[in-house]
Amino acid sequence: MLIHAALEFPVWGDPNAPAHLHVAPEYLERAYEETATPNVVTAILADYRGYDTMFETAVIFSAGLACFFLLRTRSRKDPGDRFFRHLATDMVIRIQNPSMKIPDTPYLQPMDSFWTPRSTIVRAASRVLAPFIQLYALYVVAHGHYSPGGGFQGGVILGASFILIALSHDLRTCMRQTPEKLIGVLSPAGVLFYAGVGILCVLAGGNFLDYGALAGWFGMAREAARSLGILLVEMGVAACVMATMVIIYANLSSAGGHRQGL
Amino acid sequence: MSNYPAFLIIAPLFAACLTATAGWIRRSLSFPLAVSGLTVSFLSSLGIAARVLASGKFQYSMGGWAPPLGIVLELDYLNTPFLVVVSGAALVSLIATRQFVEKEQEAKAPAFYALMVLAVTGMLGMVATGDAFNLYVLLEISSITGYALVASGDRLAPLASLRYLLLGTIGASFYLLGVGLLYMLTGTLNMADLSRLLPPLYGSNAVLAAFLLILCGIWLKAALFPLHAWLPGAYSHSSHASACLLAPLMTKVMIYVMLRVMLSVFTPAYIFDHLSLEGFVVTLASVAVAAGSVMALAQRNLRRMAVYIVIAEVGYMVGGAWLGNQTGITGAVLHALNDVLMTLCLFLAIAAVAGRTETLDFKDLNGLFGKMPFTMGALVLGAMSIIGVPPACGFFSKWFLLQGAIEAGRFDFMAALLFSSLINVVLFFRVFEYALYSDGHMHKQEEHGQTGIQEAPLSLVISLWVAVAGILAVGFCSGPIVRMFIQPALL
Amino acid sequence: MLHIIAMLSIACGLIFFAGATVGILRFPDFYTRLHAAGKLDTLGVLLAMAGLALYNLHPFSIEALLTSLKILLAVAFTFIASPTATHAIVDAGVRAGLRPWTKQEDDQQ
Amino acid sequence: MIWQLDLAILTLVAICAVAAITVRDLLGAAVLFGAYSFMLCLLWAIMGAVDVAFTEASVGAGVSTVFFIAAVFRTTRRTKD
Amino acid sequence: MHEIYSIRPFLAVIASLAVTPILLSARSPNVREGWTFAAGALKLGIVVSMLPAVLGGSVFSFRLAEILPGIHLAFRVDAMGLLFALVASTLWIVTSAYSIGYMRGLNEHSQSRYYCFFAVALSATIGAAFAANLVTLYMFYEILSFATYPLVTHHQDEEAKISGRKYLFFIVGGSVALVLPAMIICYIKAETLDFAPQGFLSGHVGPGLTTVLLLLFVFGMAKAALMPMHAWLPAAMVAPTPVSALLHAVAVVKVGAFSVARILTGVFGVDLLAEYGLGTLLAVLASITMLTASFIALSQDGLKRRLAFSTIAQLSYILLGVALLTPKGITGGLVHIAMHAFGKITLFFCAGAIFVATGIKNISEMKGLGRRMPITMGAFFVASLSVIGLPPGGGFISKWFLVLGALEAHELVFLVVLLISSFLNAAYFLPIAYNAFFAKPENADMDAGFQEAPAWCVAPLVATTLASLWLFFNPWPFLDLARLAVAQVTGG
Amino acid sequence: MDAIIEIAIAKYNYWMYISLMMIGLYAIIAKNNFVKKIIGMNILQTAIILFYISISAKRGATIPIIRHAEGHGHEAVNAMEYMNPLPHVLMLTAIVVAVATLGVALALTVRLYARFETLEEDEINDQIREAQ
Amino acid sequence: MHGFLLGAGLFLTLLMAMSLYRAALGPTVLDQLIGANAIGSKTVVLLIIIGHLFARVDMFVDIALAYAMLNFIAVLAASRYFHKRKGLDSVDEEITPHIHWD
Repeated sequence: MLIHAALEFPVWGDPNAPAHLHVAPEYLERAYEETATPNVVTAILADYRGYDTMFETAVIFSAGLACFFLLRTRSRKDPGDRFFRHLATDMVIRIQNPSMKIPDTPYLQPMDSFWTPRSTIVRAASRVLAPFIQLYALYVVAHGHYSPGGGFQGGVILGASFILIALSHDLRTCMRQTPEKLIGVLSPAGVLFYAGVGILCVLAGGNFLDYGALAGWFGMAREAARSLGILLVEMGVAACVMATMVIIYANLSSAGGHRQGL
Repeated sequence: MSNYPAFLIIAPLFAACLTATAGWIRRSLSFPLAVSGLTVSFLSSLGIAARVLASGKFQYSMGGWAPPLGIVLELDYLNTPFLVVVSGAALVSLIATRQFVEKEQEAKAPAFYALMVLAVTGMLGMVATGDAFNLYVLLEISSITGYALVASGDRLAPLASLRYLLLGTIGASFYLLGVGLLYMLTGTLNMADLSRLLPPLYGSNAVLAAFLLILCGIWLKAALFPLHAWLPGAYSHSSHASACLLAPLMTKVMIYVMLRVMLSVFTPAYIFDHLSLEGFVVTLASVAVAAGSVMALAQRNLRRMAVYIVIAEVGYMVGGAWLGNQTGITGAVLHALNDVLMTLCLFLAIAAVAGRTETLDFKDLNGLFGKMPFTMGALVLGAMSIIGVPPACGFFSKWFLLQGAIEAGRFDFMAALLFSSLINVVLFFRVFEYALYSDGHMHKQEEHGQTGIQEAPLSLVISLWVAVAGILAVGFCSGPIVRMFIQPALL
Repeated sequence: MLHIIAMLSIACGLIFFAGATVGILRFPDFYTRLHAAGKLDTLGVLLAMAGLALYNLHPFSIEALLTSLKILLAVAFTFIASPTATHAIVDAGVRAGLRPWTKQEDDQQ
Repeated sequence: MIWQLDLAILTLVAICAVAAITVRDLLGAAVLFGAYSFMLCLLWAIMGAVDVAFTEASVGAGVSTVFFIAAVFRTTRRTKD
Repeated sequence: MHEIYSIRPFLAVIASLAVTPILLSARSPNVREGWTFAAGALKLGIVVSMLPAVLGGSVFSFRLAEILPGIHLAFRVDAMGLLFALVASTLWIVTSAYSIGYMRGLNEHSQSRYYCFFAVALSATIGAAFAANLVTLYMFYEILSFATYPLVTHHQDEEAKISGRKYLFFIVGGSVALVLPAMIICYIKAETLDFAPQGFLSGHVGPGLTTVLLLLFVFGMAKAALMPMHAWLPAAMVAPTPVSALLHAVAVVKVGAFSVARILTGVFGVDLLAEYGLGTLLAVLASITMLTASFIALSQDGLKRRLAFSTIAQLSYILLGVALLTPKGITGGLVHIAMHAFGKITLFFCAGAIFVATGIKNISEMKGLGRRMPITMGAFFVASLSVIGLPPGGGFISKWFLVLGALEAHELVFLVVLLISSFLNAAYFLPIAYNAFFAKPENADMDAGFQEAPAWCVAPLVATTLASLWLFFNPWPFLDLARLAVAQVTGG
Repeated sequence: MDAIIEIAIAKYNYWMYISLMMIGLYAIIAKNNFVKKIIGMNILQTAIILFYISISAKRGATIPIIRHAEGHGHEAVNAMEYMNPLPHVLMLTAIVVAVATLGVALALTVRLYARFETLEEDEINDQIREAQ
Repeated sequence: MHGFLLGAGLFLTLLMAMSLYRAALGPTVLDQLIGANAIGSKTVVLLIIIGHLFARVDMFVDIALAYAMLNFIAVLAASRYFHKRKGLDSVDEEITPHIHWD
C-alpha cells in the first residue's frame, strides 16, 4: 500500500512539490523580517510553532520524570553492601550491616562494589575536555539564531558533558556535581521557564507565547523582542534537556540506586 | 481574560511542573498544586463551553500567528463537551485516588501526581488543538506519561507497559507518517487548511494511504479489537490510580481524534463517497463489540472484566462513527462522552473495592453490598449505564447508535450492540450475585447489628458519587447536549 | 595555490583513511586492528581537516577565518579525544581478556 | 542535496539497520545502533537539514547510544536473535 | 380535552423514591416503616387529587427534561394511567402494612434493603403509569425490572439465585433485545414517540412491519407473561410473599399488561390494528396462553405456583380484552387490571399469612386449614370468586365486559375461550377453599384451634377482600376511568 | 522499463524509507528480545524522519538559514533558494520524542530484567505461565 | 574542486562501507567498536566536506565539532562496559548486581 502510494509522490527534490509552495515560502520570506533570526528553523521552532516546542520540552520532562519514577529506588533504610576504599592503604572495606554508621573521615572514600580501574589517561583527558564541552554547549544554545543548534542540542551536549564525567570518574562524582535535587528541580524549571515566558507575553497583552508583546516592556522593536523571546525560550529548553539527560542516564546506569553506575 | 483557552492547557502543564518541583522541596504541597491545576483547567473548559454556546466556535492562535503559520486552538461544538468531560473526569479521579497514590508510591507520590497531570495536559491539548502535528506531540506526552503510569502497578506491570509502549509507538508513528503524507500533498498542517486543500486530491492513492495510516495509528491507540493487544495487560496490571485516570480517558480521547480526523480533516463526503470502507469497518466494529463482550464474559476478575468492557465500548464508538449517517456519528460522540463517565465510575468503584478485598476475583466479592453499600450502589448505577438503562446516560447514546444502525441498514451492528448489552447484563449481575450472596457466617454477622461495614475512604466515595451524578445529569440532559453541541458540530 | 595544497592535504588524509580501513579489515586480531585504526584515523582526520580548513580560506574573510579556526578546534579536539578513546578500548580489551595474536597461534589454525 | 552521496549513505543506513537487529549480542547491537545514528546524521546533513543533523549527532551518536549501553550494562547482553 | 400542566404527576412518581435514602439509613424499624407509610399516603393523596379533574376529562402533563432531541422525559396523566396508578398506590399502602407483619413475623434479614427497593419499584410503577411517551415508559419499565431483582432474590440462596437469573434473562432480555429495537424503528418511522390517543404509527408503516413491531413489543414486554415469555413468573415465586403479591398482583405483571395495553392503543392505535387484523392475532396468542396456563395451574401443588400460573392466565384476559379492539372489550381489559389486582393480592396475602402462621406452602397440606384460620380462608374464598369472575367478587364486572366485548366483536371463539378459562379457574381455586373448610385434616396440628397470622398480616387481607367485594357493588372510579380511557382511545 | 528505473531512482528515498520502516516493524513484531524490539522501534521512527526530511529537499536549494544574516540589510528572501524548513522543525520534535520514548523504554527494560532476569519475551511468558 | 570534494566524499563513503563490515561482523564486540569508531572519525570529515559542497561550511562545522565530542563519549561508554563487566562473549554471564523491586 505504501509503495502504491509512493508512486504518486512528487519526485524527490522537486521544487514545485506542493509542500514547498503553500506555507513554507511564507516562513522563509517572513521569518527574518519578523523575528530577526536568520536560522529559519529556529525561528519556526521557537516562535511560529513555539507551542509545539513547549510540549516537546514537556515530553522530555515527562520522560525524565518517568525514568525517575520507574527506576529510582530509595533505600536509605537498607543501602545494601557498601564499599569504601581506605586512601592511605588502598584497602577496600565492605560493610554489610545496613545500620552501621561510617565515620565521616577524608580517609575513607566510597567506591563501587566491583573494582574498576582508575585510568589516569581517561580521567585527565576528560578533565580537560569536559569544561570545553560545556562552554561549547552554551555557545550552541546562544548561537542557535545564526547557525544550527539551539536549546535542545545545547542541552544534550551539556548533559553529555556530565555523562562524560560520570563515565570517566564514577557516577558518584557526577552526582556530587549535579545533585539529584538540583536536576530534579531544574528539569521542571526549564518547562516552567518556557511556559512562564508565554505567560509573560499574556501579561504584556499578547497571546500566549506572543513574544512580540514583550517589546513594550523592554523598549525594543518587535523583531528584537521576538529574537529575545526565542533566546529565553531556548534557555528553558536547554535547562530542561540537560537535567533530563542526566536524570535518565543516572537512573538507567545505576538502575535507580544512584550509587554506582556505568 | 480572553486568554482562558490557553490556560486550559497551560494550567495543568504549570501545575505538573510545580508538582514535580514541590516533590523536591515540600512534598505536602504537591497534591494541592496538582488539584488546583486541573481545577483551573476545568473552570476554563466551562468558560469555553459558555462562550461557544453564546457565540459559536472560535480560535485561539498561539503566539499570535494566524492559522497556517502558527498553531491554533480550535474550540468548536465538537470538542467543548469533550474538554469539559475530560478535565472534569480527570479532576475527579485525581482527587479520588489520592489514598492509593500515597499508599502505593510513598516518596514518589509527587512524581506520580505530576505524571497524572501531564497525561491530562496531553489529552486536553489533543482535544483542543487544531494542528495535526501538534496533536502528535501531545499524543506522545500523554503516551509517555501513560507508559510510566501503567508501569506503576503490580509485578507484571512493567511488561504490560513495555508492550503498550512498543505498540503505542507504532500507532503514533503511523499517525505521524499519515500526517507527513498529507503535508507532502498539501503543504500545510493546519486541520482547517487541510480540509480546504484536500478535496481536489481525493482521487489520489497517497491521500488514501495517509487516511488509512492515520486511522490505523489511532485505532491502535484506541485499542479497536484486532489491535487491542496492549490494553488488557496495561489496564489490568497497572495501579488503581493510573487505571482510574487512563482507562476512562485515553481510548475516548483517541476516539475523539478519530472523529476529528474524519470530520475536520477529511470530510464525510470523502470517507463515505470516495471510499467504500464503511462496510468493512462497521463489520470490524461489530466483531469488536461481540468479541470484547465475550472475552469479558470469560474473565473471573472484576478488573479484567472491566478492561474487556472498555474494548467492547471502543467498538461501539468506532462502529457508530462509521455508520455513515448523522445519527450514528451523534451516537458515537455522545457515547464517547458518556463512556468517560461510565468507565470512570466503574474503575473508581473497582478501586474502592480493591481497597477492601485482596484480589478482586469474583469469589472475593461475597457480601460486599453489606460491607460497602455506597460504593456498590455507585457501581450498580455505573453498571446500569453501561448496560443501557435509562435514565443513565449510556442508554441514550446506545439509542442513537442503534437508530443509526437501523437507518444505515447495518443489522449486524445492531445485533452486536444488543448482544453486548445482554452480555453486560449477565456480566454485572454475576458480579452483583457474588456481592449480594454472602457466605453463611457473613450472613449471620450482617443480621446481628451490621458490624462489618468498611466503606472506602470518604473522598473516594464522594468522587464516585460525583461520577454517578455526572452519569445521571448527562443522561437527563442528553437532548440539550445533542441539540446544542453535537448537532451543530456535524453540520 | 591554496587549492592545490588543500587538495593534496585532503588526498593524503584520504590515503591514511584508506590505510586505516584496510588495516581494520585485514589485520588478524583486535590489537593490531586498533593499532591501525587509532593511529591512521587520527592522522587522516588531522590532514583532511587541515586541508578543508585551508580550502575554506579561499575567499578570505574574517568569518571564513573563524570557521577555519573552528575546524582546527575540532581537529584539536579529535587529537585529544581519539587517542583517549583508543586507550580506553585497549584497556577494555585487556580487561575483557583478549590475548594478543601471535604467529604460532595462526599457524596452529 | 547531493544525490550521489545520498544514495550511497542510504544504502549504508539500510545495511546498518539490518545489522543492528540481527547481531547476536546486545552490546554489539547498541554499538551498531550508534553507527546507524552516524549515518543518519550524515544523511540529514546531505539533505540539507542541518538542525536535524545536529540533533541527530548529539542525540543519536551521543546520548541514546550511551543510554543503550547503560541499559545493557544493567541488564544482559544475551539475546537469542 | 383539557390539558393541565402540573408538577403533580412528577411528585407522585418521586414521592416514594425520595424516601429511599431515609429508608436505607434509618436505624430503627419503626422510623423506617413510618416513612414508608408517609410516602405511601402522600403518593396516594397526590394521585387521588388528580382524580376529579381527570374524571372531568382533563389531562395532566409535565415535562421534566429533554432526554433525546424532541423526546422529553414527560408525564401525562390520563384516565388509563390514573386507573392503574390508583390501583398501584392504594395497594402499596396495603402491601406495606402486610410486609411489616410478614417480615417481622418471619424475622427476615436485610429489611432496610427490602423496603428501599419496594419504594423504588413503586415509583417505577407509577412512572410507567404516567409515562407520556415510549422512552419514559421504557425507562420506568427497566427501573422496575432492576429494582425488583433484589426483591426476587431476597433469600439469597441457590434457588433464589437461579430464579433471579431467569427473571433477568426474560425481563431484561426481552426489553433490551426486542423492545428497544422496536422502539427505535418506531422513532425512525414516525419521528415521535409520544403516545397519541389513537396511536401515532398509522400512516407510517405497512402491514408487515406493523406485525413485526407488534410481536416485538408484545413478547418484549415479558412482564406481561405472554407465553413463551412467562417462565420467569413461576420462578420468581421464591421471593418473600409480599414481593410476590406486589409482583404478581400490582407492580410488575400489571406494568407489563398495562404497557402492552398502552402500546396497543397509544402507539399502534385501535384503528391501525383493526385495519391489519392484528387484534385477532394477539387475541389468539392471549387465548393460547390463557388456556395453557390454566391447565398447568391445575396440576400445581405449591399454592404460590398455582397462583402464579393463574396470574399468567389472568394477564391474558387483559390482553385479550384489549386485543378485541371493541370499546366493551377494552373497558373489560382495563377494569380487569384493577379487579384482578385486588383479588389476586388477597390470594397472595392469604398464602403468605398461611405460611407465616403455619409454615405450609403446599395445597395438599391445607386440608382443614379453614378451621384454624377462618378469616384468612374466608378471604381466600371471596377473592377466588372475584378472580374466577363470579359475583359478588369485583372480577365479575370485568369479565362481564370482556364477554360483552367478545360478543361485540362477533368473535364467539374467544367467548368460548373465556368461559372455558373461567371454568378452569373455578376448578383450581374452589377445591382449595372447599378442602380448607370441609375436608378432614390429615395431621392433628390443624385442630390446634384458632391461630391466625399476626394482625399486620390479617388486616390488609381483610381490607383487600372487602375492597374486592365493594368493587362489585360500586366499581367507581375504575369503571368510569376505563370508560373514559376507552372513549379517548377509540375516538368515540 | 526505463520508466521504471527512472521512478526507482528518482524516488530512491521513498523506497528506502519504506524498507526501513518494514525493518523496524519486523524487529518490533518478530524479534524476541526486548532491546531488539526497542532498536526496531527507533528504526521505525527514523524511517519516518527520513520521509519528512525527504519531503523538505529541494533541488538546487541550500540550507534554510538565511544567508545575508548578521546585519546585511533586508533584501527580500527568495524562497526558492532555501529548503523547506518546516519538516526540519517537525523532525526536531520527532527526534526529541524518539529519545524520550527510548529513555522510558529502556527504563522499563531495566525493571523488567530486575523482575524476570531475562529479556527474551518467550522466556518471560514461560515464567508467567509457571507462576500461575 | 567541487568534483574533487564529491569524489572524496564518495571515497570516504566507500571506506565507511568497508569499516561497516568490521562493525557489523567483527568477531568480538570490541572489533565492532573499532569499526564504529572508524566510521565516526570519517563522518566528521565527511560532514565538513558536505559543508563545502553546500558552500555553507560555517553551518556544518558546529555539527562536526559536536559530533566529535559525542562520538568520544559513546566510545568511552562502550569501552567502560568492559572495565566493569568482564567477559567478552555474551554467553558467559557476568556477575549481576541484583536489584530487588517491590
